[in-house]
Amino acid sequence: MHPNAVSNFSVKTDVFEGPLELLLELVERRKLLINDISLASVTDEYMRQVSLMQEMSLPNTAQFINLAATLLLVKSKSLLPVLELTDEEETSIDDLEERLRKYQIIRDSALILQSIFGSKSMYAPQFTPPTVPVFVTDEYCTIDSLQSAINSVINDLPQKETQAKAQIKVTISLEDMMKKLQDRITKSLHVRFSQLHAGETEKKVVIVGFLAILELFKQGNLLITQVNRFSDIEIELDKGQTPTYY
Amino acid sequence: MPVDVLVEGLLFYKSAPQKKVVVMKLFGINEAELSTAIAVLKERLMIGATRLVETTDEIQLVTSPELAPIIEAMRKSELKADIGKAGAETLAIILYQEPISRAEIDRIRGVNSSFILRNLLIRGLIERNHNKNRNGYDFTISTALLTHLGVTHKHELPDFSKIANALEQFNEKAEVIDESI
Amino acid sequence: MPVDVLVEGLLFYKSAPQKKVVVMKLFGINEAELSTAIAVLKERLMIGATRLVETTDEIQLVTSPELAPIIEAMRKSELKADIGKAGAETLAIILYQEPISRAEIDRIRGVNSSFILRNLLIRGLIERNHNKNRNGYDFTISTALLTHLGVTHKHELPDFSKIANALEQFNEKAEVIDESI
Repeated sequence: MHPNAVSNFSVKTDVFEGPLELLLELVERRKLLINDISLASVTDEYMRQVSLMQEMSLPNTAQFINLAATLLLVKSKSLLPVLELTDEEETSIDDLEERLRKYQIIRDSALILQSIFGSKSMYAPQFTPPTVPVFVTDEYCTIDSLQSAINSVINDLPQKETQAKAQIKVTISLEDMMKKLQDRITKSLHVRFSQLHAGETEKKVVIVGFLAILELFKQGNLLITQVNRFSDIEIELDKGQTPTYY
Repeated sequence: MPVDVLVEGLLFYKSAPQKKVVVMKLFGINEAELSTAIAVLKERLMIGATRLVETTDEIQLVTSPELAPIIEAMRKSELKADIGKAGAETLAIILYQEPISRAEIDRIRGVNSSFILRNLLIRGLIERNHNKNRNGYDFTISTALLTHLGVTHKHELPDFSKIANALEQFNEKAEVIDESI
Repeated sequence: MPVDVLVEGLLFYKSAPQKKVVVMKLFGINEAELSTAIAVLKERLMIGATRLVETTDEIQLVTSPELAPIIEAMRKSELKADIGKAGAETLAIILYQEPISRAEIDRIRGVNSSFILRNLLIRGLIERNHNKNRNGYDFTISTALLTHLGVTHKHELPDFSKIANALEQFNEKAEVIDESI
């Protein structure tokens, strides 16, 4: 349905007005139900879209990034079950699933509304101004009252600038968010990822790389000796803390 | 659909007298068919609040005579009530920006103004004129209200240029906003 | 005179949405009496050209959906603007969750809805009312929205109760969460 049904880096990201819309599209494209497993499996793709949006400085990116934080938690938890989440984080994950299900219902019912809107309208009678001349003034019909009325109109005009500023304030960059999460995981696992943010590394690469490490970890391939061969990523693992159930 | 329903719908929607010949042409019916429809409609309406009045050439839907006292009372109380804050704001926008379309007023106020404009029209505070250039209506302050306010030149209004500028700037911006929706 | 006839007369004369509270006060009737009158009137109008449209707060008399093609032919090729995806989503949220605040709408859609709400207000499809309890605004649907959807009450929309029930489950859960905070 969307022109960007085929996922690649040249997709038009502005098709998605909101993060829930994007996320739902990704889940449904894979014909998945909404749960932690499906959310984890579309995280990479979601992150790719958002990093593209950030590069293009598209509006609403802040909201997409906020949701990305939760999504990464879902993903991290699915890859690293030892990762302990705070109650707040658990709630935000449950919340995300629920919001997505709710949004799905709304989006589907919106399609119904859109299809019937205006198709068989009912009409109020046309207005015919009275023919008998009437002139009724009241307390508002003075220059003073009308002046204060127009001033209140002007005060109430929407201010585009202030809104834009407010949005910038809540914006955190993907990098900041990733960094925070990385610290969390490092602490939780007694694992240290270093040099992940090599100066020349592109954002996309960092994110993808980070998630790739998690994938490796999940698959049980993450051994120090192997990892050390990658010169740009150095990982130290406290052997005593290595999860044994992989 | 039965012709009497078609005729009722037309009269209700137009809320003004309609020429019988026009009605016949519109629905592709002859005089006899219209007469039958009118008779059926008159009969059907009897239990309700509206009546079909008929002259030689025209038909119209009106409220039943029994309702006349109530309607008259409503009309009076309607005029007794003040125009309210929303009415005053709409009136002020017209005063400073006339001639102005409903769409422009709506955009400035951020809400639909059609019922407020009707009320102002009914009270004779504003006038509505057809604008041929864009096939819509323009609203202006009525001569009576201008006289009442003692305004001879717009530029004499308090803060006229300041307010005109603020509204014009908003209009330019609004066009950008509208496109983004 | 039966209350349903009085109500019909008022709505016909006003030819605009009327607040239920105003109607009750005008005719000195209570909510139950008005509900009965509305039900009687709705039923009686079915064989004719008009319909009674009803929201939580307002009622209005309009033409039946079956007459749409005829009336649209009379309205000179008026542009029928689509509501768009964002507009439809916002309308759906308000329709199923009214009265609802902007913050709640934003949360469900995951984006800032202020521009789209303004647009819907300007088009008269929704209404904004001050909520004294939390000193903010609540959004509700207008009779105009129902007329565009061709239904006299939102319950007549396809799958209304199915959708409303599905959403209700989330709301119940949300309330439990709210209490725990």
